[in-house]
Amino acid sequence: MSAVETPAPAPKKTNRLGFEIIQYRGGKTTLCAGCGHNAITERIIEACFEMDVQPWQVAKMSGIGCSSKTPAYFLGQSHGFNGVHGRAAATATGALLANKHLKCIVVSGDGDTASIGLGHFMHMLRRNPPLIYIIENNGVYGLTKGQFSATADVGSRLKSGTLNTLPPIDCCLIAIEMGATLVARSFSGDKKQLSVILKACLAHNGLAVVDVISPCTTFNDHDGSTKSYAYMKDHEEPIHELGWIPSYEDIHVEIEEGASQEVEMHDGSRLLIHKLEHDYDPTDKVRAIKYLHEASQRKEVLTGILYVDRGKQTLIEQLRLVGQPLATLPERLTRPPREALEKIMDEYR
Amino acid sequence: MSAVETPAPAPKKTNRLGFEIIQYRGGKTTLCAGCGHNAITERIIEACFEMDVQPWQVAKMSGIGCSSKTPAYFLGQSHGFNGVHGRAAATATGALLANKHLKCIVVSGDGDTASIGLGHFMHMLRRNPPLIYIIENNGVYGLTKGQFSATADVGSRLKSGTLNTLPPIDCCLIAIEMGATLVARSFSGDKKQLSVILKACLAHNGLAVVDVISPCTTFNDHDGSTKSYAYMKDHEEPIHELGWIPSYEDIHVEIEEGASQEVEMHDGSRLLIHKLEHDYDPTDKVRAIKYLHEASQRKEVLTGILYVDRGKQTLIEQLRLVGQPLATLPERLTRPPREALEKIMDEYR
Amino acid sequence: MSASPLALAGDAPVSTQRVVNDFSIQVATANGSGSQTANTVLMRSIFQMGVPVSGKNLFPSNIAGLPTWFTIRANHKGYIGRKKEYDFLVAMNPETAREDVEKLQPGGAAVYDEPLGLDKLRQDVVFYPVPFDKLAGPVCPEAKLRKLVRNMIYDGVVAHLLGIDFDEMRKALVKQFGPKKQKAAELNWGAVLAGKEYAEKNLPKRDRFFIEPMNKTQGKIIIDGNTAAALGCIFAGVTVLTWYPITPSSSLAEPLISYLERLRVDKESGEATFAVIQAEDELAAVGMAIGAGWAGARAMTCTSGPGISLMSEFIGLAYYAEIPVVIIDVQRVGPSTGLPTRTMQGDTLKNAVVSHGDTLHPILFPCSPEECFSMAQDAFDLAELYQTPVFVNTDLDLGMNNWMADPFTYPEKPEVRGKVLTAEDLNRLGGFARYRDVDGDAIPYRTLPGTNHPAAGYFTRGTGHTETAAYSEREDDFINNMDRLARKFEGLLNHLPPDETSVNPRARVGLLCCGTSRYAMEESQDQLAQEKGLETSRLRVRAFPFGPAVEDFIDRHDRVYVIDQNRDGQLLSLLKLRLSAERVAKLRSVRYYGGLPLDARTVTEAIVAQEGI
Amino acid sequence: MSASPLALAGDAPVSTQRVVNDFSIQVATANGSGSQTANTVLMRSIFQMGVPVSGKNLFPSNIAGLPTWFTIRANHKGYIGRKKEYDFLVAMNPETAREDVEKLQPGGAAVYDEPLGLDKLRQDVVFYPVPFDKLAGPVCPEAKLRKLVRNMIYDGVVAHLLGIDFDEMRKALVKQFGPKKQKAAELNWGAVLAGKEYAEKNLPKRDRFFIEPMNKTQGKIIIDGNTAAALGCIFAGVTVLTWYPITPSSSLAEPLISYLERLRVDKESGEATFAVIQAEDELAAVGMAIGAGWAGARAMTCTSGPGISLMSEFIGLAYYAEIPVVIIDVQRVGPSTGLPTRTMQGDTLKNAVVSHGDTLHPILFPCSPEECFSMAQDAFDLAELYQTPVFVNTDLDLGMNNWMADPFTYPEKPEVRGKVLTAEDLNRLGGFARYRDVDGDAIPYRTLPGTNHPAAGYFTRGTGHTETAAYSEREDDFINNMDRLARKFEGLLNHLPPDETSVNPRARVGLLCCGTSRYAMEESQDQLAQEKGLETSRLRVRAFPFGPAVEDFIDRHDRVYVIDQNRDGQLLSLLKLRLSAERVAKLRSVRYYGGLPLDARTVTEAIVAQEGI
Ligand SMILES: Cc1ncc(C[n+]2csc(CCOP(=O)(O)OP(=O)(O)O)c2C)c(N)n1
Ligand SMILES: Cc1ncc(C[n+]2csc(CCOP(=O)(O)OP(=O)(O)O)c2C)c(N)n1
Ligand code: SF4
Ligand code: SF4
Ligand SMILES: [Mg+2]
Ligand SMILES: [Mg+2]
Repeated sequence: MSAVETPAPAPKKTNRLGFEIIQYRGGKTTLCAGCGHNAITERIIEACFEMDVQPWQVAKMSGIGCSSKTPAYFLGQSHGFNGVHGRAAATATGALLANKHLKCIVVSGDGDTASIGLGHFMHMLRRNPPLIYIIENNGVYGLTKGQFSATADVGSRLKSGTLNTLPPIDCCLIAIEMGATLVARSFSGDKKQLSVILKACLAHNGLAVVDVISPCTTFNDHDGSTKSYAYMKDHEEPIHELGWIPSYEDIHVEIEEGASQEVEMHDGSRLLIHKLEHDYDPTDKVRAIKYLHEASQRKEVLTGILYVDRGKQTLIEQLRLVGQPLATLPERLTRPPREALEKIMDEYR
Repeated sequence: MSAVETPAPAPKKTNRLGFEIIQYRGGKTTLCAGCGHNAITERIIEACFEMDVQPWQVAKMSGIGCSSKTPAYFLGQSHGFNGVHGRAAATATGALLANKHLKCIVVSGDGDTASIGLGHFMHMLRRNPPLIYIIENNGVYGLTKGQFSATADVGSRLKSGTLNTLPPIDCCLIAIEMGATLVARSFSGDKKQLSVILKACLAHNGLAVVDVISPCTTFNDHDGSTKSYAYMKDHEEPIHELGWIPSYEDIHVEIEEGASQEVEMHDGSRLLIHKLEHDYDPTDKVRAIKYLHEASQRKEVLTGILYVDRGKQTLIEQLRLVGQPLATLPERLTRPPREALEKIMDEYR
Repeated sequence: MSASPLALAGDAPVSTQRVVNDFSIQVATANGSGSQTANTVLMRSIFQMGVPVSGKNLFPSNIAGLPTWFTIRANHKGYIGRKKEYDFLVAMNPETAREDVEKLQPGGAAVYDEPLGLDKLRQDVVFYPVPFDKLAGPVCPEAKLRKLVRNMIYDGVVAHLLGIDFDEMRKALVKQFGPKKQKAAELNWGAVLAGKEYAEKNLPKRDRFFIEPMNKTQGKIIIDGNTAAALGCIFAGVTVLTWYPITPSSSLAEPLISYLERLRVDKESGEATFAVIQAEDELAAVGMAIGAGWAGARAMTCTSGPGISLMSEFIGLAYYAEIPVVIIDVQRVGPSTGLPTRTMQGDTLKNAVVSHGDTLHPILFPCSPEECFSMAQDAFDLAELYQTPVFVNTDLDLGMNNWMADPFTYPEKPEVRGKVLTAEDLNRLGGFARYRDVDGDAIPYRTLPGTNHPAAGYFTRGTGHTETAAYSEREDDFINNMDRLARKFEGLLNHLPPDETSVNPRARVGLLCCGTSRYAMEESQDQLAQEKGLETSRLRVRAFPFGPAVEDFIDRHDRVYVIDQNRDGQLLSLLKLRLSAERVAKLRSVRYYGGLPLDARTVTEAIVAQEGI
Repeated sequence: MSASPLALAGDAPVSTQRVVNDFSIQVATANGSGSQTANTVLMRSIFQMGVPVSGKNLFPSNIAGLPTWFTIRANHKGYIGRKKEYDFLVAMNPETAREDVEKLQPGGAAVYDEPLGLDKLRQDVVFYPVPFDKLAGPVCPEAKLRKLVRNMIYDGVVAHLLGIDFDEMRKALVKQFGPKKQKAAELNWGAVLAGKEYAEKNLPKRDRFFIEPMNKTQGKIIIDGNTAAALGCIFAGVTVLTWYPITPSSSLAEPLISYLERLRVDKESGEATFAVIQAEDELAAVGMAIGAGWAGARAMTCTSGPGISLMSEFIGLAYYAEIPVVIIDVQRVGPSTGLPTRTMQGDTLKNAVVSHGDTLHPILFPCSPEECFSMAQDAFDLAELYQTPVFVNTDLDLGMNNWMADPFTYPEKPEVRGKVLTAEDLNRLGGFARYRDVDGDAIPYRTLPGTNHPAAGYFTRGTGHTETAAYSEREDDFINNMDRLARKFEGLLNHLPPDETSVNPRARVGLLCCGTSRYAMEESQDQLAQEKGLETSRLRVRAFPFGPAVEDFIDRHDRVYVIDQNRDGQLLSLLKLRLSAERVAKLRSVRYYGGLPLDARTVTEAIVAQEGI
């Protein structure tokens, strides 16, 4: 028996907060039928439900695009902020500064993140804010009708026949290099893998970046596309099979020597990794980078948890913020006393 | 005898265009005494002189910063464009579109390129415009009085004692990954190496990125800085010694098996590489990336020509531009004939 | 339901008179259902019958599945502005059907998808149920295409009911599909015929609306403003386009690229006389265009409000360093992302002053495809002549809707390339000073990088500079240069397209607008005259800074209503900044900012209220 | 050269009267030579003698080596605006020495570095040569420091010549170096004494200028506007600062960070009650501040013109989505990079309307350190009360120069946190509608993310929305919301700091300005009265939108001169946009845009010319 098959959880109606899954749903989607983004929305809903996420603690942040609309379609009870194109990294970081207890979920598109937002994305990576950053990657600008984005592969073609000649930006590679502490790639069609990955992100204390290949059925699901359902069926290469044991379940799992690995997450949950690519080690940065490069030269789309670093300080830790959210600190903590001003005035006299 | 010692060129007063070196000088510098940027300016002047660059074909482009001021201090006869902060990649690309024959030299700072301009820098890399992009890297914002830039190393300190906790952006690493076709790092204090590198850039047809560690004597040359003269003396690790044979010199050089290499540049000049790091191969992208990562973990600053790719299409080639600069095409080539309009009108009737 | 329109019941008595060539058809579908083709064919058929027509597509900011409306207005008098009311409904979208029927004018008619069962909703309307799915099956064996073909069926039904000529409809359809898609065209034509046959057999005419042939569209074309602007750029000799996708300006860039590829690539060598870059964002887009303009290209970008905001810093550089660049702003509803698929003139004031510090930019305001075509050319000429960014403020209504237009006339004047000194000029002159006012028009001379002359080089900067382009922080240098820039701006008045005026010597009241407000303004003039006996004059400004016609116009009238498609009266604001207080005192404001194309009734009502008539 | 001032020769006869406490000292050095300390000590010494004083630092946009001037104006009447003329020169910079001497007022005096040999340049000026290098050697054995210490020598010389109290100078010096650098202070004091001794022995007093003790500065402080604003933010309870370096606003962020670290870190736990991020650019800086404001922080950014341009898109989002954020704009000379180390009010109009579409933003205009302190607090209160971006438009003159000020008063009112609903409120109310005008003041209620209540959540967007924050493209939703935003803006009038007015009942002429133009305006009033007998009133607007005082002021006068430190009359423009044409008709324009702090003479001359007096 494979080590990653966790005991199938009994189908439950409510989670440990007593919420039904419906409380994790949002408005009705206005995306196209078959859009990969909708599937990701479903996985987010499930993961939050199963991980007992308190909806009122969640801040959903996004930029502009079909993908960036999706926060309206999940966690309807949470606060959401659909800002401007390419700048969700900034608004999300800001929100966390104001309230470090927020569970911040950013949803962005490949155009949003890798084209207009690339600079902000990269600088966010350096800071390691504790949030989840999901890129719904379809290789095109869906909402503006299908122009190539910066993740489009060399040689891929638009429906109109237009050829992309520019090398793609690999958001995972960049994320690993620049300092994200959990980096994963998945495919909107891979329910099981994406679910575990999202759970791992929810359990992680640090910046978790997930690049999800998410076909755009309307503009980029044809032959010649490298972000189509068909292409992904042929080219997806999971580096491991993943299993998940929630923190509150006290289950012992047999780990098959060499091929398997158990990673304890910040919240005490355990991620079970059954290696398919035997020399892939998600804790070795340089090797992971090399591996990704080589795979992309082979035109393989590696999926799975590509990199984890559980030791690095988060932005919040670096800033040494007080326990209470800055947003609601009482005036007595934010306004220095009268004497402080008098002392300063004396210094300028 | 080392293979890289090229025959010392006879001291010449004029180059093959008949120009004296003074014709490659510019205005008097207004930078601080000892600023690394001034040394780079000198090297640019020499390289252009020695490579017989026609000053009137040069466009000097820059952003904003002490570094970005330097185009005023070299090639006084050339056109220069000191634009806005962080956006020289855009203005330079635009200038090349208008006139593909321009020899475009961009001078930027680390703040300009790696902080505010990072997105543009990276997207320029993908396009491979044939231009030279020099980053005068001092780890700080010189012109705004010494705040950390995004290339500052973790653990480096400002004079005031402030510690940098964010990981640095390695512009060379990014350049190699994103598609630049000649990537080099040097040190403003390393006259000989920087000279050869700049010559190689001038001979290269494609995007050449040079990251030059260039100490800021006023704000970042103290103990605790990793961009100081002293630090560079201790931590610079040239990967090879470089020699240069101009295209018009017909010299045969003994190449020492294994350790040396001769690379023919686009203009027919030859770059002589004597390897110091024996397993470094500047034509192997993935290995180069791995090597850079490992070196930086060892706190070594690798210098030399880190990567070359002479095969890739330039932006100009991708666009299949006509021979004559777009800027000066006659109207008969830019305005379609009367019949063309009539035909189109018929289609809308 | 009663069998004859005469028997219609309802609150208000409804006229049963025949209505010919003067009504609006509203087609309600869902986005992404492919109704665009059916609607265009319907509109074109009417147009080909010689009846003035306009079409407005009201679509949501998503890709598929949300409600979409297309309104075709046929009007024998030639009014082509939006009309609020519609008379003839095609109700295909279950989501909005009820509301769509409720908004129908009394005495109107509705073709609807039979399963929706709408006929009980109103008594004062004629209903025509059509079983679209049943009809579509036999016409289109391929289930995947049926959703699209369904729409063609309503074309057949409506054409039959309104008396539209089926020969014209066939022509329109064949044209729409183009020579390469004749098979698809035949499939669709089958659907039209299926609709026609169904209507012939099952839907006796009971409404009042008829299309009858006229000859008011002869020689005209139908085109959208964005394509027209794209063609303008082509014939202006654009050489560099750098852009970033954004609705509603992508549909300007995209046809422009197609035409460039069609007309400006050497058939043999495959070499292009242009460069296009889809940039990573708007900062890069305008930055590249500015770099290209600096180096001598006819360079442009196109965008919409959010893009302009991002371009602000760079635009200030181009103003101050005097670099030509054309910026076409296809305006949509702001602030922020606003209503990205709705129309507004929200950047009228904004673009004139965009960027920090003292900056002022010329703007052209096209109102029609013809002007999109001609003003795109003017913009390039002005940008190079004045070495400055030039805005073309069009809008979503103009850019993305189909408009009747006269065929565009080939440019008679050569491209204006401005004061560029060549190596020969420099030989003759010995040298030049980049920012010197040599000719007294405040426009300096420039050289292009790459000019083969030792005196050609100069240093461009966004910082203070002398006449010879040297760095300077001196007070006098700064002031002198800024004063020259101000004079240069005033000089534009000599070269901007003149305003369009129609003065009624008896009128005490004037109407003033820019761009697409024109259509509502003109129709409102007739409404005011006919309904209230109020005679009016009109002026449409075609450019900022405003020409002398504006002052003259104000002087000739007691009150002038300034019509703005924005909340803050931005055209009025610009007038306030430029005109004497005496003239400003005569100005009144009419504003609409709901995101739909402006309609005459809104203007009329605002004026009637303010006039107290 | 003659030995006595009485024997001065020159074109114009020069008064030889004693000039006490009413003259300007100009110190000309090179950037990076460390003269800042010497100049501050000199200025402070005069201040400590009770004489009103102001200091203006004119520095280039580089780090070291270029000419720099520091002007100290001592004025017994309390005028602290810039004066164009200077009377007493300290010429240390060979590069500018000649020009510096030429600009000296007739009858002036010049201390100069002996090797420059300036004494032959003019006859109508007293020269005092000082061999600085020779004097510096013995004082400062360490050659590296000599360049800095040299400057202290002129303090000694000047103090001796002008009669400045050396006890005060010593106090000023000790203060300047602070308790941690007493060794450096002693070294420098040695230099002062060396200068003093040299002057005593070699430089008999021959000029007319004297500083004598007064009591006009008692209790006052000297501080720069940026530090004052930083302190304002501190006492406003700022919790999030996100910024990007730019002159002249970095020197606001930097002391703010120091004070945060000093006052807002728990001594034991090391925990901070604030977060500071140096962002990668201005887009991120304002974006983070907006994210933080949305989530409930007192969030701010500070920048200058180019930064505002880059923030444009985000500012529109904050306006439309109603998110509090404070933006302090320390204005410098634009357009573009302009003169980055010079002052201007170049964003007065710009900031009010920045971003595409219909946006309008409140602005506060501080004129003094006291107002920098108080208005920074007002800004946070207003931003949270009105849920909107609030600008504080200060400028380089105010921000980076040292000003006399009254000690700041501790805020008496609690922080205004606006309409934020807590979980308890929601329990009571059952729910809320994010964009509903519940109280009739057009200000809606909000909740903060993380509020522990199932009804707290809502969705913020830059797109069209209903009262309940649902997505909407409906015309009526859009218009209603925009109308409410317009009403909300007008509501600001109830909470903005009132304008400062001084009406002279006999005056027919009024002067109107904002910010730092105040000093020149007030001094000009006296000049107009004394020189031309023109009595005037004045009004200084303290905020946009303008309060009712402006209209009242205009109504009380025949003509009102609007003083602008920019080319395009941006304050005047804002007035034109807001006022009736009748009132606008009374407005005249006085503009200066050379980058130096505005001086009274410039204002006076402009008014005299327009008045024809
Ligand atoms: C400043 C700005 N520029 C351009 C746009 C237009 N725009 C809207 S969505 C989008 C691209 C979205 O692409 P992506 O992020 O990949 O999302 P997708 O729709 O593919 O999910 C663009 C360019 C905008 N809204 N704002
Ligand atoms: C939009 C904008 N923001 C900020 C600035 C202020 N600024 C001028 S130079 C500079 C940093 C320069 O740093 P770097 O590029 O490293 O150049 P260096 O001076 O160190 O050579 C900054 C932030 C500016 N000019 N424009
Ligand atoms: S256009 Fe593409 S990305 Fe957008 S909703 Fe449709 S399928 Fe999804
Ligand atoms: S501040 Fe630093 S970077 Fe700038 S000129 Fe001086 S030494 Fe060079
Ligand atoms: Mg996408
Ligand atoms: Mg730097």
